[in-house]
Amino acid sequence: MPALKAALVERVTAQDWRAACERHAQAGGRFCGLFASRGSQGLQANCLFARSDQDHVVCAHVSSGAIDTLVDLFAAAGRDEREAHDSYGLRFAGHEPMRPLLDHPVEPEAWTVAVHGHDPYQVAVGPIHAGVIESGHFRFTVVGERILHLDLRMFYKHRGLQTAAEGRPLADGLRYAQRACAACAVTNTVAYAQACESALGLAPDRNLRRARTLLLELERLYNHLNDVSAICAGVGFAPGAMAFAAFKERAQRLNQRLTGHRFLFNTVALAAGTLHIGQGDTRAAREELKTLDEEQRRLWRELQFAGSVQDRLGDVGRLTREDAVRLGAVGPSARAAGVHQDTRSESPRLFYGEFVPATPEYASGDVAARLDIRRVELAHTFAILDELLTISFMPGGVKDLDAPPNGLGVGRVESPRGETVCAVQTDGHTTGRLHLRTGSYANWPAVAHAARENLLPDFPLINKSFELCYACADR
Amino acid sequence: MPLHSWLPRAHPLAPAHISALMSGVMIKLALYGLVRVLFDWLAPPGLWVGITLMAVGALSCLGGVLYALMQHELKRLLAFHSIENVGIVALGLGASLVFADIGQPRWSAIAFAAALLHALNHALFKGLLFLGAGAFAKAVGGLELDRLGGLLRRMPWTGATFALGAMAIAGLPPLNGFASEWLTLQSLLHLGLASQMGVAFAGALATAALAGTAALAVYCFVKVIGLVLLGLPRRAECAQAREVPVGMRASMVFLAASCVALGVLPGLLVPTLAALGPGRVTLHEAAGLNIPGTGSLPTLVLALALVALVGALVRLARSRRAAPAPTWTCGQPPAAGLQWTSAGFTKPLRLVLEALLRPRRELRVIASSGVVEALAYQAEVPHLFDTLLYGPVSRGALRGARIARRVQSGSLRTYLIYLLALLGVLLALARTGVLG
Amino acid sequence: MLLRHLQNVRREIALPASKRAGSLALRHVDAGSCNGCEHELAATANPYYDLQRHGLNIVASPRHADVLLVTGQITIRMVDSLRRAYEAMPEPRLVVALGDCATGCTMLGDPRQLAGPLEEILPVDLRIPGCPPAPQKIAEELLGLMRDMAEHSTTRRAFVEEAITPPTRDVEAIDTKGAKHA
Amino acid sequence: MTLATLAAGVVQVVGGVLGAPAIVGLIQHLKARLQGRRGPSVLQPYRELRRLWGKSGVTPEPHTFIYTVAPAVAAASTILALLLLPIGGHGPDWGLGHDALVLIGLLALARFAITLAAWDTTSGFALMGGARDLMFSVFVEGLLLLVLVLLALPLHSTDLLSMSHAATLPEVWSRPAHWAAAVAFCLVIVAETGRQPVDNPDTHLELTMVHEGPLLEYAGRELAYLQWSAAAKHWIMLVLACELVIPNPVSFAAQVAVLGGGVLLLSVALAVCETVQAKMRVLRVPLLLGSGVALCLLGLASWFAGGGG
Repeated sequence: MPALKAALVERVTAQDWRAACERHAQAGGRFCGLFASRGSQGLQANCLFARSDQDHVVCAHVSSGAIDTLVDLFAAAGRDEREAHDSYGLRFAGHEPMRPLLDHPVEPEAWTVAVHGHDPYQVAVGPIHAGVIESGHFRFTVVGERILHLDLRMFYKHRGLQTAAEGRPLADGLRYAQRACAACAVTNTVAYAQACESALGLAPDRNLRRARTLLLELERLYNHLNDVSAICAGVGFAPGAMAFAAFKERAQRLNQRLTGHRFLFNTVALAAGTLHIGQGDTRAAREELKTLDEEQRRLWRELQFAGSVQDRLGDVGRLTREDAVRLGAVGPSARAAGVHQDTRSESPRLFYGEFVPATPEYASGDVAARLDIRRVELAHTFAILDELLTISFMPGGVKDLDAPPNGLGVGRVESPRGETVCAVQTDGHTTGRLHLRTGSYANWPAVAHAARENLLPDFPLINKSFELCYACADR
Repeated sequence: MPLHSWLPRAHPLAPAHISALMSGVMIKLALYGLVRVLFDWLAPPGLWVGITLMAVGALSCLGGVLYALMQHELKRLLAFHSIENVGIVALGLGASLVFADIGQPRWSAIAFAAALLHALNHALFKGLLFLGAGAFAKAVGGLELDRLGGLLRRMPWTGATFALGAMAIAGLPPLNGFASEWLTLQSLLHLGLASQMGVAFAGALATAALAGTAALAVYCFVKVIGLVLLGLPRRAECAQAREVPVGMRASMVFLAASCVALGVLPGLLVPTLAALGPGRVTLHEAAGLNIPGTGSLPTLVLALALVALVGALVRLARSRRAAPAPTWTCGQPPAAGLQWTSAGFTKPLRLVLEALLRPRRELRVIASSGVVEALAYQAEVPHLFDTLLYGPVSRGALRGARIARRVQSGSLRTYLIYLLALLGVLLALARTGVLG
Repeated sequence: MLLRHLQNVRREIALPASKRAGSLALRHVDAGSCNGCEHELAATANPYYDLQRHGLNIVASPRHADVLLVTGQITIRMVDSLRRAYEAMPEPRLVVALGDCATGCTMLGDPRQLAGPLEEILPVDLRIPGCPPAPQKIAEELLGLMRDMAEHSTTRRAFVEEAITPPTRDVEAIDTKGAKHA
Repeated sequence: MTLATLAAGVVQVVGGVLGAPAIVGLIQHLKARLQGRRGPSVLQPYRELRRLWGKSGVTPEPHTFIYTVAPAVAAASTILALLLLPIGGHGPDWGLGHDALVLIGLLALARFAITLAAWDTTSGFALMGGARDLMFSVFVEGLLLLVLVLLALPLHSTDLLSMSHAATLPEVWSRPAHWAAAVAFCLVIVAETGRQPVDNPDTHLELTMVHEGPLLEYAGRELAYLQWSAAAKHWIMLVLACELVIPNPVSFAAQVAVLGGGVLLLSVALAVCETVQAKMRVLRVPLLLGSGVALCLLGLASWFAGGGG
């Protein structure tokens, strides 16, 4: 577990931007997002790198409106650059063609990858899907059943939460972060709170760290149960889907009892804790979690021995380790591909102790591995929750970190879908720029990649094995 | 079947009415020769001839329709269907020979009548389809399936008769294709009930093959009607297509009417045809087909009942309709790029039969600087007989010695072996049939 | 084993039989929600609520639907799709606003990205408040709607009303409207 | 016309036209129970049909008369197919005969109409489902014909009445050929009725649909026709199974009782089968049906091995 340090900001000129980023990558920095912001001196490009000891931010002022692209260094930067281009007008030299991300031109040529040839045509799904699914558009280029390429068009649900938060008091930002996504509400608010606290030079005390960890794991619990249910539904195995949907319901009812909200809304505050759970409640919760754990373990065996289910999972939607790293995939999907990374093991602001990232039995990167990783992670989550709930929860607070406020804070939190990175530029006690890159946002390109060369009827299953949110990617 | 290679190539080159003649008459001439040789000169030719004829027939009807399904050009597609239909006729003739040999003259006559009826039907609906294709070619220029569309609205007469012909060739009730395929299927099925094991197996396999062929033909003509007549026009010429002159329309309407008439009243013709057969058996004359050992096919009642019911149900359903709205595309504005292609519609089958059809495909990524610029896709379904038989032979003639190495390396060999094995099995079956 | 577990679940929950089941087909459109309403709507299908037992079904096409369930704040990128979904439905058709965002109680976000509350875009027949509304609440309200439709067939937007043309507004107008609400 | 024939006619019409939706309702209800839910009532499909009957149609663009006629054609050919079915070994001659191949031809006509309508509206999902349905049909029809060969063996007839009569013969169950036909026919039932593992009737995902796909563009009464046709197909397949495959007693009343019990039992079996199995990969389905073909050929061989010829 690294020591608690505020993010290190390195300011460079636009000419040195690319070289500086390259240097960070060579020094072992993991690219975790890029965003544009508008400061007093005009446009600014910011690139985030996570290193084992400290977060680094490379900032460059862009006077000419254009800056060197990073997309050939980090493929994961592609989406970030497109967003920066669309929302801030920042141009990236060398990023050709720059396909729009926020803007939705009608002509498919403008935003899809052209596929030359006689037979291919496009199948469009969404933004309105059949069933209860969020809004997003998939444009498959296919020949019959085989997917040649998948273009995603997102941001249908773009509510402009980031820009709306600008200029408001820092504490207000929590509402925007929470509203980005209900299923990741805790992750997003904790990441935001951490970013603000980091920018202000504050650190949470033990009580606050415990409370936030508890909330995060409760969130992971119901999300993972939901994901398993979704995968079962994806292969048409209704008993599994229903059983795990019932587990999810129980987990959400537990949330309601412990915190007063099924989605744990309004449980995270800035530089303060609000969670208060007495001894009796923790004991009851432990009991409930224990029975839940026993029952779900039993059902996992059933799933593993259901041949018709297992038959659907192997070798579908494969994401190789190289592709996962290249595309910047994070979270369970990356770990299922053999990427040994979990932000919980580098979270000094939380209460994870010596956490070791989960590994699936076979890191094959297919749907089977993504299902299996959830089994392993559910076991971890149950264990962590059990440990945390042995003592009661009192409201916590913050203490000063011996670092001066530097106006830019970064918070990194592992959501059920992967690492969520929040960067906040403070402007006194108001938000100057809020950048929220959620685990879903980082993983969508991996979904598109994993879908290639698979069959169309398997796509819903592949999509569900990632089970990403659209809301937190669109914000 | 193996000797058909010229046909699909010749058809697209010939003008439409010649094509119609080609399939209507020329192919029939060959069949006439075959009938003459087998039934008159060589009679009785022996069991193995019948079985071999059935094997060849089954192979060509399945192969013909399978390759027809993979075609992108209308006339080429129709030409492959000629191969299919000749295969069906051959199945009937083969069955007739076998029945004659195992001492069932009645079924022999029925199978013979089935074959002749199908040959006649084929001349009618294939002629109709080729004339329709000619009309489309005249109206819009090319017959590339993926570049047509929406022609039913622009050319209602041609479109409707073409659709009718397609239904007939697909063997759907109550049209003539169904009547003759029903007869053929019944004969094969009863061959499957024969008391000699070899014959029964041949009959059962041929039945399954013909049933599969019929389903494939439905598949194929759903595709053809859909691509040519329905949906949105895929290019400007289709949107401005004009109906062809009355003379052309009249001949199509006449052929379509014949298809309906023969579908509704096949019973008037079948006894005559049966009497021509080897057994000189007389059958009971009626509108429908009433053959002992079957549940009978009362074509007239069936057709009338269908028309009446459809009419009544359409009337009943004619409720108030909501305002016109585009086809639901998940909330997207409808776009022409989303229309399906021929290859796309048949892809499920192509994937299932990948091992058999050996499609070639290739996907290239064009990318620089980390952003994917475009992809290039190329695929084709090679014609196995061309690539495996004629290709090597013609190449062999040119390059002599190198062919030996070619055949020995790669997958060509396995497929030749498969074909040989299949032939061997069929021969063995025929032999056991002879012995049994 | 799995089936036995499910039988236990069923016995434990012991849902009563539906007193007056009917038939209502629902179509859901997410016009910009935070995913919470979707989770809760999906939860109505789990064994604890089992909305299906009353004859309430979520269907795959707006062509099959009676009710358009809209969630979320209406974003400018979704407003056209939302209208298309409504136009694709056969009559009679109802619109239900699900959750505080859709009912217009919450307007959180950049007004330039939002198209205004649902009732300015489509005629709303029922509002289900909550952030997000609990599955129990969703189930009760929809059941009430189905019974109302069955009892007073006059309150249905009747056939006779010709196809409803939704109010057409250009994006600029929506922007200024949205700004007012924020 | 005997009393039995008259009664058979009544069952044909009442059971087929009115009773068929109850089969779907029963399967739905049982599935929900098995999944730990209470589930909708058995009568739910009727409520849905009534609701659809009261709704308006829609006018998709583009469309031609084919879109309008297709549901009627599908429903009409399904009705005619109902009238061919033997009930308890009897069936009035509606002038349609009782031929097995005619029945298959009528079902093919229904399939043709529905899939053609998919092209008419150019709905991609309808086409996707249609293409898969047609692909399956190639294998299903081949298999079904082989099953018919096996079932026609004892009495040498494809007349459904005599095939039904063959099932009353005492030695029916002692023939491996009949067993093979029975198992293969189960595969046909699952494929034709669009049940798991071939198709998931509960799916809401357009990309995975087979039989539901072509229905997506329909509304109101036309949709009611199509949903009824799908339900009637269950009736047709299950009645065929009871009449031709399950060994039957000789007397008419007992046969009708077997029919009723058989349809119920097979519905339960379908529900259980659908619950405990996940859906298959689309391209695996032909393999499943292919195994049925192999089984049929074995059955045929056994017929000769047993000296049945």
